[in-house]
Amino acid sequence: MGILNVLHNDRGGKVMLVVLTLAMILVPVLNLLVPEGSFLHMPTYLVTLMGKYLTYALLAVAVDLVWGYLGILSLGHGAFFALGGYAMGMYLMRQIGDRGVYGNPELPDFMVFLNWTELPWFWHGFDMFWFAMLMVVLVPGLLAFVFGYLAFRSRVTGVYLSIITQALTYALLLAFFRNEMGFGGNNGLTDFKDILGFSLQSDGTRVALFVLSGLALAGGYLLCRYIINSKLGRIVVAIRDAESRARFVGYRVEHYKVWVFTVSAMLAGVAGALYVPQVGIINPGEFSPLNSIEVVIWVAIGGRATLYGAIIGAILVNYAKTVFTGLMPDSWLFMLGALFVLVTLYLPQGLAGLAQNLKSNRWLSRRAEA
Amino acid sequence: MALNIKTGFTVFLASLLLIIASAVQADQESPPPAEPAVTEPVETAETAPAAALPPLEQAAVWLQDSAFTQKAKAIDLLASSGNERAQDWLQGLLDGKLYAHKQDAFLAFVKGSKITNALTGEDVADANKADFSKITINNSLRKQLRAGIAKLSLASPDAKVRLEAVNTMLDSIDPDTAALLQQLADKETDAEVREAMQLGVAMSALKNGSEAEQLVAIETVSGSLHPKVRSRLNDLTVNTDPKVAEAAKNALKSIEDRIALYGHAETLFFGLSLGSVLVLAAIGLAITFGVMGVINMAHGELIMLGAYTTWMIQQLLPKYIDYSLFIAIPAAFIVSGAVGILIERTVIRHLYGRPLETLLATFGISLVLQQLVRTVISPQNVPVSNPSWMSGTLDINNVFSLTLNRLYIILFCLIVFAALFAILRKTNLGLQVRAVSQNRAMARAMGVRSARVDALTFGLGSGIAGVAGVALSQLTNVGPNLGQAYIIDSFMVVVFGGVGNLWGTLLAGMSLGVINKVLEPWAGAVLAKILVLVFIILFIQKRPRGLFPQKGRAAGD
Amino acid sequence: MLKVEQLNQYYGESHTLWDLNMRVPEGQCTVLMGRNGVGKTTLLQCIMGLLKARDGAIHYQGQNLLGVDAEKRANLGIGYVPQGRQIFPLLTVEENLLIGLPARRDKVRSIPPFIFELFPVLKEMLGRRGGDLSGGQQQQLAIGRALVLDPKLLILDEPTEGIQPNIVAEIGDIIRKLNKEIGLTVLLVEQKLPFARRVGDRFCILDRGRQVAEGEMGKLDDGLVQRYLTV
Amino acid sequence: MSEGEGAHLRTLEAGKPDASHTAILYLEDLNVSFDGFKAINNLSLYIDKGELRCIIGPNGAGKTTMMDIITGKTRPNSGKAFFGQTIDLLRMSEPEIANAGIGRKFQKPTVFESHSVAENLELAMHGNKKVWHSLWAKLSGEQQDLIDATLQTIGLTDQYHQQAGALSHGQKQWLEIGMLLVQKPYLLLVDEPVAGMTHQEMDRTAELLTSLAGKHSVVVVEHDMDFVRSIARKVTVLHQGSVLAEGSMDEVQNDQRVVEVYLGE
Amino acid sequence: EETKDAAKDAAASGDTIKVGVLHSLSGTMAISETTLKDTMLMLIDEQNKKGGLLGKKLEAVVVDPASDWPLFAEKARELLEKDKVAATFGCWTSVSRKSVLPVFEEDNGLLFYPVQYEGEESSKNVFYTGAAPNQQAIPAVDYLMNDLGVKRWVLAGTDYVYPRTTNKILEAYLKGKGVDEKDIMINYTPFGHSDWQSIVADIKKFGSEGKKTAVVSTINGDANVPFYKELGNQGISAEDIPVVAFSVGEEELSGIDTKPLVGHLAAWNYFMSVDTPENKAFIDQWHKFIKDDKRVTNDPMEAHVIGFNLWAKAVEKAGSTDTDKVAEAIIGLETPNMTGGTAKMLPNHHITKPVLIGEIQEDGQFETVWKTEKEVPGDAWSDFLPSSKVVEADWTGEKTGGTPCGNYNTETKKCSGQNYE
Ligand SMILES: Nc1ncnc2c1ncn2[C@@H]1O[C@H](COP(=O)(O)OP(=O)(O)OP(=O)(O)O)[C@@H](O)[C@H]1O
Ligand SMILES: Nc1ncnc2c1ncn2[C@@H]1O[C@H](COP(=O)(O)OP(=O)(O)OP(=O)(O)O)[C@@H](O)[C@H]1O
Ligand SMILES: [Mg+2]
Ligand SMILES: [Mg+2]
Repeated sequence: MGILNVLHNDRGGKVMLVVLTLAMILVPVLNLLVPEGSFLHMPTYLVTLMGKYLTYALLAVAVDLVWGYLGILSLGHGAFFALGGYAMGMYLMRQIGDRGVYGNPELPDFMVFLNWTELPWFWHGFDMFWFAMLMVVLVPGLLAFVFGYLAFRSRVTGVYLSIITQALTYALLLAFFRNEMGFGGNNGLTDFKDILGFSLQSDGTRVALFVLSGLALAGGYLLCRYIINSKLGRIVVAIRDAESRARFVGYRVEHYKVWVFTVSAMLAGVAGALYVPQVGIINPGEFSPLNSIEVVIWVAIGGRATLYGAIIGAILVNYAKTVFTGLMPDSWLFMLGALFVLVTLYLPQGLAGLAQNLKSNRWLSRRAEA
Repeated sequence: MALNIKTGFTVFLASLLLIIASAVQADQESPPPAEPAVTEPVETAETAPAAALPPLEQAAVWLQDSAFTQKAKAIDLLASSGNERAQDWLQGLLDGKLYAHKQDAFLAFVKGSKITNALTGEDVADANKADFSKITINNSLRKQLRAGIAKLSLASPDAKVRLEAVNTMLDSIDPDTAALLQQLADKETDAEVREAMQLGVAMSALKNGSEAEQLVAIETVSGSLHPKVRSRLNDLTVNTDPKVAEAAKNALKSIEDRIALYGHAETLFFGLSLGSVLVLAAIGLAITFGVMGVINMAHGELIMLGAYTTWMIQQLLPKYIDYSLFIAIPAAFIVSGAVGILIERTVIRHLYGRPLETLLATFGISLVLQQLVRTVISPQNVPVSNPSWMSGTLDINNVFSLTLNRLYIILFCLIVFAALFAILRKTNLGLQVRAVSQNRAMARAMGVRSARVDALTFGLGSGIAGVAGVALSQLTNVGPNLGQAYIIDSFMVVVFGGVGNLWGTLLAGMSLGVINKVLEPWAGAVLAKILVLVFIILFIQKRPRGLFPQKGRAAGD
Repeated sequence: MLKVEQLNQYYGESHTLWDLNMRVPEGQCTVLMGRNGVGKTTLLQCIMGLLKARDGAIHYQGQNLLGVDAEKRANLGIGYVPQGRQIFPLLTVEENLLIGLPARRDKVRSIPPFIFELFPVLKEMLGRRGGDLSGGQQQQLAIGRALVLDPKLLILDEPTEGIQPNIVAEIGDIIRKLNKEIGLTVLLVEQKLPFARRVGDRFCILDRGRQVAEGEMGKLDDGLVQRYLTV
Repeated sequence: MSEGEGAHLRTLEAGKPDASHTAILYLEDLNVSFDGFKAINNLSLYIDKGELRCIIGPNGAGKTTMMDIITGKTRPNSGKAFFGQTIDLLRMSEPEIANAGIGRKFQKPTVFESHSVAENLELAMHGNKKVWHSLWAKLSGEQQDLIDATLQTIGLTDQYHQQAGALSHGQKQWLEIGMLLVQKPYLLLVDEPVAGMTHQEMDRTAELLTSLAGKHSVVVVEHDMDFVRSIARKVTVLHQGSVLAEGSMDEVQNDQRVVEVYLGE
Repeated sequence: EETKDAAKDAAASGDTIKVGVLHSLSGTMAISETTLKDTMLMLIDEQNKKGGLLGKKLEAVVVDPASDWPLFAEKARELLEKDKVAATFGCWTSVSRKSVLPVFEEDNGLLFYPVQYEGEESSKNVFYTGAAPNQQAIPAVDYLMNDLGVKRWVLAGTDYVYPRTTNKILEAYLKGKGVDEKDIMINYTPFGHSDWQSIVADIKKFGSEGKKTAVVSTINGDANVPFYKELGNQGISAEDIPVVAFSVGEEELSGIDTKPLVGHLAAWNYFMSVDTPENKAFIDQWHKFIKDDKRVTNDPMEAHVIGFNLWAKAVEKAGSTDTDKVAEAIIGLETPNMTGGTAKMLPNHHITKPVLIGEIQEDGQFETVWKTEKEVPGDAWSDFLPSSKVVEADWTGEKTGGTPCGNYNTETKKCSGQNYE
């Protein structure tokens, strides 16, 4: 198992991957094979919910890569996620074909009733799956590359960088809200029917999407872990801690930053692409700066610069949200807000730090006994 | 008694005037349908006998009718009655102060708890407001009322009122009124009023005069920026004698050029006022974030608390709306400042040296504060009134006027800025907080009581946020989402200006405001906003540390 | 004046100072010595309250400092010149000097002119940001800043590092002068023997977090030097 | 100290900085001013190949600023700075200059605080510093040996795995010297290497630096006269941004102006 | 499909009938939606006092989708699949409805949507109890044109689908009435736009050219307050340039200082000020339930009342809470509305509504100045858009060639895009 070598020394990662693998095996079984009325049956809505969490987790891993290791607090990663999502959404939209409400084979419904006569140029090609998938990584990647190239070359750092990433996603938010942009405005893209010919409503497709999300997360995790463990990872951390010193030993800091930033944006794009078919809608709201801030918070809650912490954080916070919005619809924000405050105060390393502390304490006490 | 004699006389006068008035109105072209006296001129004759009732009494009857057509008649009657009380009635009607007694059917002015009989002017003893119901009016009646009042006030001794009156009736002047105006103008002592009157005469000439008269009139009006002049001229450019049309076009052109010029001034003003809102919202953050380094996501909610304090003050002192802001400003400062200190002492204190974590905790706090307001007060917006001295405009001329509330806000922004600047420059606090934020350990070793400095400074920044909330409550919604709407912009402004530099914040806010307003007319509001953001992104490439960067060896890294 | 007793300090899990004792008599200059990394700076930071000691005591004028806030210690008349200068980089030279004034007990609220006499370069550069100064200028500023407090006990951590020779000599003279003339007590960390010998009355040697020798400067012989100060 | 520390360092290859006219560093008529303050004032200085040059001068004379110019941190207002005959330093970025073979130790020790001591050396080590390469790079046996040997030299073998951020001041100084060594530069700029070191450590440093000279050019800035004396061949004295005196240690020491502004009686 | 419905029936045959309430209680939309949640709780409470439905008590399942559109879909799925609710009342914005729509169709649930919207939709599983454009926008414009003599038009809206569509429809309608292109000004602003200075100045200029001008506002939510304040500040009164709004109701007004707004107009299907016994009873009930006499009622609340009553009637009629049975039973049912008429569920899943135009009063209430004589039937597919002119919705199948269909093309005779074929 060559690729798993990168998990050497990464217990959190190992545990996480084992759990993930188990889930990818158990969930399909429990959902598809266990009969409905059974106690063990897993309802499809849970499968989809978990699939959604996994895409969030992948996004969080992408953010942790740049924030935890490169020291760039990106307040705009939601933009890359959303762009990946839109690329997928456009594919799904084209798959509707003439099954839209107006029965127009060429144009999506929202274009029909706003009197568009032909498909805008940037929609072409999205009827092909491979092309759309390419765009899922290329569009966020390219944006990140251009944006990063400009910013890192000009040595924009710290809060200045954070704020312009926020400006970026905010600008995209406003742009996508505009109906003239041709992405469906505020309503975004919805009413998807099928993907690669499989109905999005069938349990099988949903389970498959869940498994795919799990695989993407595992893959993304291993990729990031590999990067971190390589010399490049050490350089990146060096840049985080002492950027100008890294320059004086001969590293082209901006190249490293652009590279990692772009990789991270692409991962976010993939996450977005998997997210859209599972939630069934993509709308400019995903570009909202507050969304991006929330992702940062997942990472912080889970534990910055641990990668697996990001996954824990993303799943935990979103699970809490799911539960609390149902259980205590009037006061769940108090719970969430308090959670954020308490974690910051009492778990400076996040939940991953808590796990590590417990472990080392146990280890210490065992040694003391010996 | 005296009252009766007086009423008798008025009855006579009123019937006379009524006949004249209806005759005049019958002449008017294309009468608006809502004015029944005109659509059915015959009715006037029928109602004339009814006018045997004194006009005020008659009007009172009609006004209490639920049909708006009847009310319209009453207004006409009042407007042409010449009764000195009629104007009060019209004004009262317009202001919604005129009530009818539910049983006894007499009219009264209700001003607060004071109720006076409209007819006699005497106080109504032991009256209860609940016994009265307001006389409702609608838009067309309001228009009619204003015209009526204008006519009545042409003879007012106050030049301002006369001017107002002329301006109000400017586009509804018929030849007879024009003649009257001409007469009045000849006697008029106030130059401005005279000019307005002559303009009115000319306007009438433009419409009804011969070609020659029209040409002269065009000359007269070509200096005026009054919008009605433009529309009248516009009418003249088509379907008239080519010479007249040509002259009208030229006059229009020169007017339009001047308007364009004022347009730029207006854009600048709009930009500055938007800028001061941005600055106000951001300036507290310039302290908590810029100087102390706390990424304070709850800043917006501190603004929100300030706005709610304003509301609260107005709820507590409903009679003193005009003074409420003067109480609200210190109150908001104290409320938000206290909450800020509380946040600092309980949470942020533990996070110094971990600036990014402050983002996480304060975000949590902002969620809690929002929901707290939803739970304790209400999820809906709450109404905050504008004091009367803040509404209205400062008219430079007919096309260029500065809205007073914006003017005050610009002024207020500058005052807040200056005060803050002075505090940070002239007191030890400013120096100490900068020392603490640069090297906490060393500052403590130098005897700086860092805990106190932190609490005070955070309190100051938060308090200023509260004060900004007072200002915002005058412009926009006061609701649980208020803070969210401003937090992103605030960070943008602080960073664009250069973190830690108050001047930068001021200049950044103002310039973003102006750029936005310059772009808006040709790009539209949405695109303008996008362009401003793109501009910020590009600008930061040029100046990676904002408008006023921290310079020097140590600023790097 | 200052007495450290059985002091223990930890960085996380690692025990840095071990049962440490040290005496700084009033009106004298005590030189603290030891190789790199033995804990000199750590000890000074404990005295200043910038690090928490786990147990032991630090008596200053009869008062145990351990319970006292760091910011109060300046008030008690302890001035500190840290290793690595630690000036406030974005404050001007003047502001760096002004910071300590409110902590003075004699209510003097302006920078005493003798500081500019000692370090004329500071006067020249009053308006410059501290961080822009050259290394040596910063060191001078750091010493000046501590003197503004009008301290009774002055703690200096390698104060001559990076300072030009003639000023080093001058600093030595100043320390002696303050020491002798106004009875200022000095605790000095210094690596350079000649300088230490010139200004110190007493010495105290640390090794791996423990105090290993203490006494009059005259008693600092080659044996001790060989054992504890060379590699 | 083991003999020939410099053995680890590259010797000059043809095609690299062209020092055929003996000088490897040319600084001509440099001027730098900060907000009107002239920190460097018409400074001209030449360093020969293989030379060990000491630079002294009062605080604020512009020594560090000069190094900032050479390494690309500060851009001069005017003047020329060439590395060898052909390499124009003023047109290059910091990493380009570093990769061309100029290494620097900072006045205030700066190391990568969250990396271990050994990793600090690995990161500083000469070699391909491209992104893609570093993604696949593995530490070769040779490189490992170099790290071990260097740790030995700087006396931090025991701290192999320790986080650099937790080192004491003096230890950081040593680590920075180590980082400079593994970088194998042609020209070493060393700003106050012995600050905070004991006398004996100073001697070690002196030995190290002299052993490097010959194959490499070394520029040392230091205020400790004992140290300067022990290594100095040629000394340059800077004052107010330009050269005040230049010559052997004896000449300089006896120069009245130098005594006045710098050495004192 | 079948199993899911079976499961739902099983749940309904338990002790209670669950009713989902899907309104944002936090985030930007909480301002409007919280009230609707309370309304639903009140209605369910009331129904339970009357003995519930089919002999069972109703149980409200309240969740908070937090103004987050994907969360709406998630919560809808939770309501349908986990809680197995018999019907759901919820959503405010179009995008939230669009987000949950596929979920309701997939799980075959029932959604009652109470807010006026842009039309162009008719789902088997959704019942639209708010106004379609022909029940709000067009009558309002008619009123302005005929009664106020308006000749120039400013169509100002927030840049999203509802205003876009409404304005498209209005533009076509106005042009059809002979209004010149240059007498129509269209302006879009972002959500939450708060600085209206330039736009109001533009409107002022546009309106000063001599012809009577009015603003038709589809400005959404929070942006209204600063808009009206700016109108007041720049001295534009309702007599000069009246503004008729479709999104400003009593609830919004209760958060505004109404003085500068007096005389401006709004078009709705219900006003709190309407004087009918039904309305009085409703207001009293509301005040009692919410324990606050100052709270207002508004149009979407009425829509929920109507929707709930229709649903309750349909359940009784069908004798079951089964989605298909209820959906079939509800068509054609009638219930009194609050303005003295009746609301009838049409085959296109919209209802009949009267259109009222009111002037804003100083107390934050509306004075009705105009009213349609009869109820107007809601039209799902606008007749003023070329693409939807030919589309027809009829869930009885009468007008759609026999098969029930929400978007039947009368030209191609095809029913396209159904997720539940
Ligand atoms: N923040 C820290 N965390 C962990 N260990 C530390 C920390 N700071 C210093 N140490 C360790 O504590 C020991 C003592 O450090 P200290 O700085 O007190 O030494 P020093 O005697 O002042 O040395 P120098 O002469 O080099 O300044 C060193 O071994 C150092 O590695
Ligand atoms: N960014 C800057 N802004 C203003 N002045 C500066 C700046 N950088 C350096 N200086 C000034 O330039 C002069 C030269 O500084 P430099 O650090 O080069 O001195 P140096 O010779 O290295 O001194 P030292 O021996 O004390 O380290 C000093 O007077 C310093 O204050
Ligand atoms: Mg030390
Ligand atoms: Mg220097």
